[in-house]
Amino acid sequence: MKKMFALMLALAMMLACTAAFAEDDVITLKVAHIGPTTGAAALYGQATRNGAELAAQEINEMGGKYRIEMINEDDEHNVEKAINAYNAALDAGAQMIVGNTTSKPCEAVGAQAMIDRVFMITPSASSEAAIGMDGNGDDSVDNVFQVCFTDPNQGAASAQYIAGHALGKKIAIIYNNADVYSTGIRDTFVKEAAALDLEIVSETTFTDETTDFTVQVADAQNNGAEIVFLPMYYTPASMILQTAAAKEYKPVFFGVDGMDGILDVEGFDTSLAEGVMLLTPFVATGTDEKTVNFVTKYQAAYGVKPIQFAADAYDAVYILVAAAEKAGITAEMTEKGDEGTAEICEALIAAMTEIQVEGLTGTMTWEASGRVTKTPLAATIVNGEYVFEN
Amino acid sequence: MTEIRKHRSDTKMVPVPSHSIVPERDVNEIPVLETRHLGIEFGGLKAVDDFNLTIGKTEIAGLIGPNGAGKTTVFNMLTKVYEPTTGAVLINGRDLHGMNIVQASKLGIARTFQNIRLFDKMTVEENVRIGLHNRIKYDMFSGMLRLPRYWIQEKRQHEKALELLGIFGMQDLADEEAGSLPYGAQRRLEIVRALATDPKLLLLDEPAAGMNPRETEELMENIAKIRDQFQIAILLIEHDMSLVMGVCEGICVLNFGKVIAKGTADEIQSNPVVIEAYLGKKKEG
Amino acid sequence: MTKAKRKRLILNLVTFALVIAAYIILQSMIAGKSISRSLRGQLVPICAWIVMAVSLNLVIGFSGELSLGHAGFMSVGAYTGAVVSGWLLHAQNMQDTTLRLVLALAAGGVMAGVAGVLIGIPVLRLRGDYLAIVTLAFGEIIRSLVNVLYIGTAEGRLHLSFLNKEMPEGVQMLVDGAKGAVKIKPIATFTAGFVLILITLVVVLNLVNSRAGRAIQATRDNRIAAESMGVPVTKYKMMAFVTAAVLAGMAGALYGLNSSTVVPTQFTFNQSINVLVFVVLGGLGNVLGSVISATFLTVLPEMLREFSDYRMLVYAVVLILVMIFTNNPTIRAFADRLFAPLKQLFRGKKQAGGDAK
Amino acid sequence: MIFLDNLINGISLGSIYAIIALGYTMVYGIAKMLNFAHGDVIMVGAYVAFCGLQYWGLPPVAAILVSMAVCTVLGVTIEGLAYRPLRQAASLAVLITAIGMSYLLQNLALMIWGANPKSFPRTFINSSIINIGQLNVSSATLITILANVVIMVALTLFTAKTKLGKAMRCVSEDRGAAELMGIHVNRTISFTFAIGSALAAIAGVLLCSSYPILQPTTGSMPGIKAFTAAVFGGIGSIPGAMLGGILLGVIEIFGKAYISTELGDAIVFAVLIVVLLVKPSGLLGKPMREKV
Repeated sequence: MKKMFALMLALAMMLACTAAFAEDDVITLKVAHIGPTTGAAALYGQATRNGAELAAQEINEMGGKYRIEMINEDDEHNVEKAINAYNAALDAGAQMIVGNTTSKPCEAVGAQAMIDRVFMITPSASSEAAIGMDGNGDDSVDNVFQVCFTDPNQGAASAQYIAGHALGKKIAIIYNNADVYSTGIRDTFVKEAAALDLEIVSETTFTDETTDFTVQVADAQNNGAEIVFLPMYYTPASMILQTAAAKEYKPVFFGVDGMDGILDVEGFDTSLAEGVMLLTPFVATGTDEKTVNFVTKYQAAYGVKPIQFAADAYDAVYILVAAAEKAGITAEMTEKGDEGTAEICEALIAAMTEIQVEGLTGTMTWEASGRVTKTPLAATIVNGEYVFEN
Repeated sequence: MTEIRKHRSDTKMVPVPSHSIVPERDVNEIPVLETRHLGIEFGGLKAVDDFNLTIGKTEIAGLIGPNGAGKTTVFNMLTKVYEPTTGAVLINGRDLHGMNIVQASKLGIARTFQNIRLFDKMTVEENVRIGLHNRIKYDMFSGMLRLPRYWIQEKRQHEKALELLGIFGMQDLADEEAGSLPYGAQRRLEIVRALATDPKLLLLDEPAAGMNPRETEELMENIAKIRDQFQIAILLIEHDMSLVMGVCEGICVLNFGKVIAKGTADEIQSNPVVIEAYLGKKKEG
Repeated sequence: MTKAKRKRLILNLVTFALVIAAYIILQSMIAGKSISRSLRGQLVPICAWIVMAVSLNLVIGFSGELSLGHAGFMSVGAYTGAVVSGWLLHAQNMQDTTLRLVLALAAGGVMAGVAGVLIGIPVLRLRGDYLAIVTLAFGEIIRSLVNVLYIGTAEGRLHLSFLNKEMPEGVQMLVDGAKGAVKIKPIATFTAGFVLILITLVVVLNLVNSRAGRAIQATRDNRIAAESMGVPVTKYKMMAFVTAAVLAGMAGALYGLNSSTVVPTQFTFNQSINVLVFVVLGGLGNVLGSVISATFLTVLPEMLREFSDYRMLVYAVVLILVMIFTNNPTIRAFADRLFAPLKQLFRGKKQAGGDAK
Repeated sequence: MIFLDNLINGISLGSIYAIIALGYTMVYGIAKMLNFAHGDVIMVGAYVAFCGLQYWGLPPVAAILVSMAVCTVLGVTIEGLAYRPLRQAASLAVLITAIGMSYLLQNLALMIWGANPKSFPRTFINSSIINIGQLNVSSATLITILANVVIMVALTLFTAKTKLGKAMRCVSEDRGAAELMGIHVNRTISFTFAIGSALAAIAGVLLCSSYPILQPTTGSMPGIKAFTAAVFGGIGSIPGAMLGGILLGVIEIFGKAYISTELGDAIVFAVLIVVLLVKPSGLLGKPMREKV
């Protein structure tokens, strides 16, 4: 373990010996970010793009052995377009991929990249299928790694937390049944909840097009749920909170990492989110140096506060560099076209299970399946701020 | 079979039990059309009421009346575009009750339209071929897979269509888009298309509308020719009295949805009720 | 042979020739490795979209009914194709990908055809915009239903459940609710797409130029007149609708088997609209136009990638401008004058053939 | 009690659909076109009101008025630039142009306001909760229903009594005849777009007051639902749009509450299909009798 690279250490070293690398020794990695930068999921794709860009910029400024050249491709959160974006990225010379931002496109691209031997690290595609797991323990893609938690992981963790801290027994779940992320977390939550003797009294769904949540909230309320579990992104969550407020319904709302960002929605009345709990590896209001640095730079560059997706993508680029260092990616590899890309892919796959990276979203190590291990933090929103318990 | 005459004044008309007259030559045949107390209401308003008419097997009959008298409505009931509120329509003795437009057509009734209804984007020949739809057939798969039957039947359709177009000397126009034809040609095409269905009764709704006197004259001859050649009955609505009086054997006058007179041209022309209701007021024709 | 027939024959031949030539060129490019990945990756989807556009043109252009739910049939085909292919592979251990693809496509077509009949019966009783909205409604219903559909295979048998995922242990999921059809082995090939296009062209062009096809067009031009000529309008509208559904189902199967996963959100109302745009831009009743516009509009957003986030904006502007320029009478008259000399050139040749007008 | 609660929620949701549907129905009645961009005008209206409240510090009423003004200008501009050149063209060409316009507005909104969702601020519309017995009713619900009734009555009076309103009815009955009677058809159509778009602004504010998340795609699904509602009630009919909208909202809420949230949308569309099969021209639509 001694030999493992702690990212910060590496960075510090790089900073110290910038001059040590002559121009000839610098190796440029062409990294493609693929995500939905337009369309209904543009929010997430733009966040990951910005996060990745910011990281690339920092790395290039620090002037280490590796420089990053970013290529951006839009997948519109659509499987067909994702494949197109992936191909366009490779045409543009991409050697590795940060992406895709969302699960289904990532799954499709991952399967193709598996055949083409292109290394992928997805910041935020959290489904099991994104890393090729099919639920029966079969791992069909070896080249895709995650920065974020796998959905089942979060579902189980949430149920354990609720049971462990005796937050309540009667639980309502509202989830997006047209969304892989949401259904993925819900499925394992339900399984785990049954094992932990938690009672699910209400379960209702919505889709991306839903505007009205009165039925879902009323169902939870009428069934006397003490806890409402919200495995979803913050956009629908904010609507649910508002609806509940209008019904004067005040249970404990328990969210997952997609909930982060809710406090920064422009115009959102943060008092509505008072008491909301969530498990998340990153919050933009964190006070540690890394987070503050990231948030400040991000805000300066893009005018908005980063959401967790941005942090994941930021980490993803640093992870790539760490893995590249570990794998010893050479300049020669980067100049051999497809063949080189495949070599890089194999080298990075081997390196991934050996590195440990300390990023914005925690200290991470990886399994060969592509799954990340890191610790989620439980936060409670108090007075419009996250309060962490340790 | 008696000799078919070219001019209506030669036809002897005889009364039949349903208070109508038919040409003497048809009196022993089943009438091609018989309506009994036919009527229709639109929103409580009786558009046509108690309409009784019998048309002989080879008769050329006229249905006249002032604008809004309900003539086209009668056509629409005869062809089942509208469902009559009361009464019955018999085509060759068969009651149209419960039938739809297509079934009525298959019984042998065909029509043209007051406001021309061609298949504008199709060619002249294709328009006629639609008329042949139920006469020269083959199934969809023969068509999709171009089986031998397709080629045989297509050839037959083509020949028949040209033959029919020949009635009006329109063979040369076969490839023109129907919608681009001049007005008079469109009216003639509608007649050819209707004839293609092999009707027993042909309904013509203002066939001479928009035609000049020379064209009307020609049309008159053609109407008689069609009757002679195909041995069918023709019922026409027309405002041009020269045409009606020149070609129709029996004439029925409609006013405010009611039959006010029936008879030969001479009888109608001298009928005071008709003159008051119709001819007296309307001069332009 | 008559002039109109000859003209049509030439147009049809051009359509086929163009498709075949494109196939040969692209195949040789693939063989010579001189094709970009981006274009290569789009080949199968382009084939699927061409089939979608041509089949929808049969409904809109030839039968004259505005259908806004064509993507629904595509999704039925895609799901069926994925399930059949997955079942054949996992349960029957059929390794022959070509056979699997053919069977999957056929099954996709059949299922979509069945859906077409079921939907067509009520839909075709309506007219105009009401028909359009009901096809839209059916498209959305299909999407809602596949969203809660679970199909898995275990021990050689298919297991199907609805709303709740109730599956035996060790099941291999084929369709997993919102996760869509999963773990698809992509077996669609460009050649298969090319063959499907040829089949589609043969079916549609032959149908259109036959007795049934003329009946379909007659019902479009004038419903009452067609009925008065003894053409059973509903039967022929149904024929067009179901044929289009079958073709869309096959296109869907091809499309679905081109990637490792298919989700219900790929077949939304917006996707139906996209196909509609192909058809209208290519020209109603113009099969060659549909082929070209489907290709062009599928490739266009990819060509606009350099505009990055602005590309959909550019796409929208292009769409509006094209519609205005091709449909505004003043602009068209202007364009006609502009191209008049060119036309004159053609006219001149024709004059000898006795073009008196 | 739960039933009443659902009913009120349904009517509230339906009222929003109804106001949007009015825009569709009026434009359809007069210009005989489906203005697919209508849903996106709503989105723009909501964004403008959001800016007014959040950035420019306007009082709510002023923000709504500004938003109405912007939408009116936008609607008339869209009509003049994109739809008017196609007045004589086939209806499908216009439909595709409208679809293009919808994409354009969504992507422009993405450029201008970014992808991050905004939460519509609290205003007098949605700031309080009114307790009636055991029922908690949000003020937004009541105001939405009230606004719907007021708009409905105003529009009915407008089309029945005023000269412009009568002109609108004339154009919708028979454009050619109206032109012969000396009615300025283009001006009347522009005017209709102006009213429809102003209503869209109101609908946008009400939509986002009840369901506060604002994104570039906010208008599309309510747009489609409202279009469905307009057809449901009989497209072209003003009371039909109102009835169709409210029924659709109630059915949607009841379907979700009593049958299944998964199939809520499917139920809405299934009911629509059944209604159209029984009454092919919508609930209050005039039956079409083709003149032969």
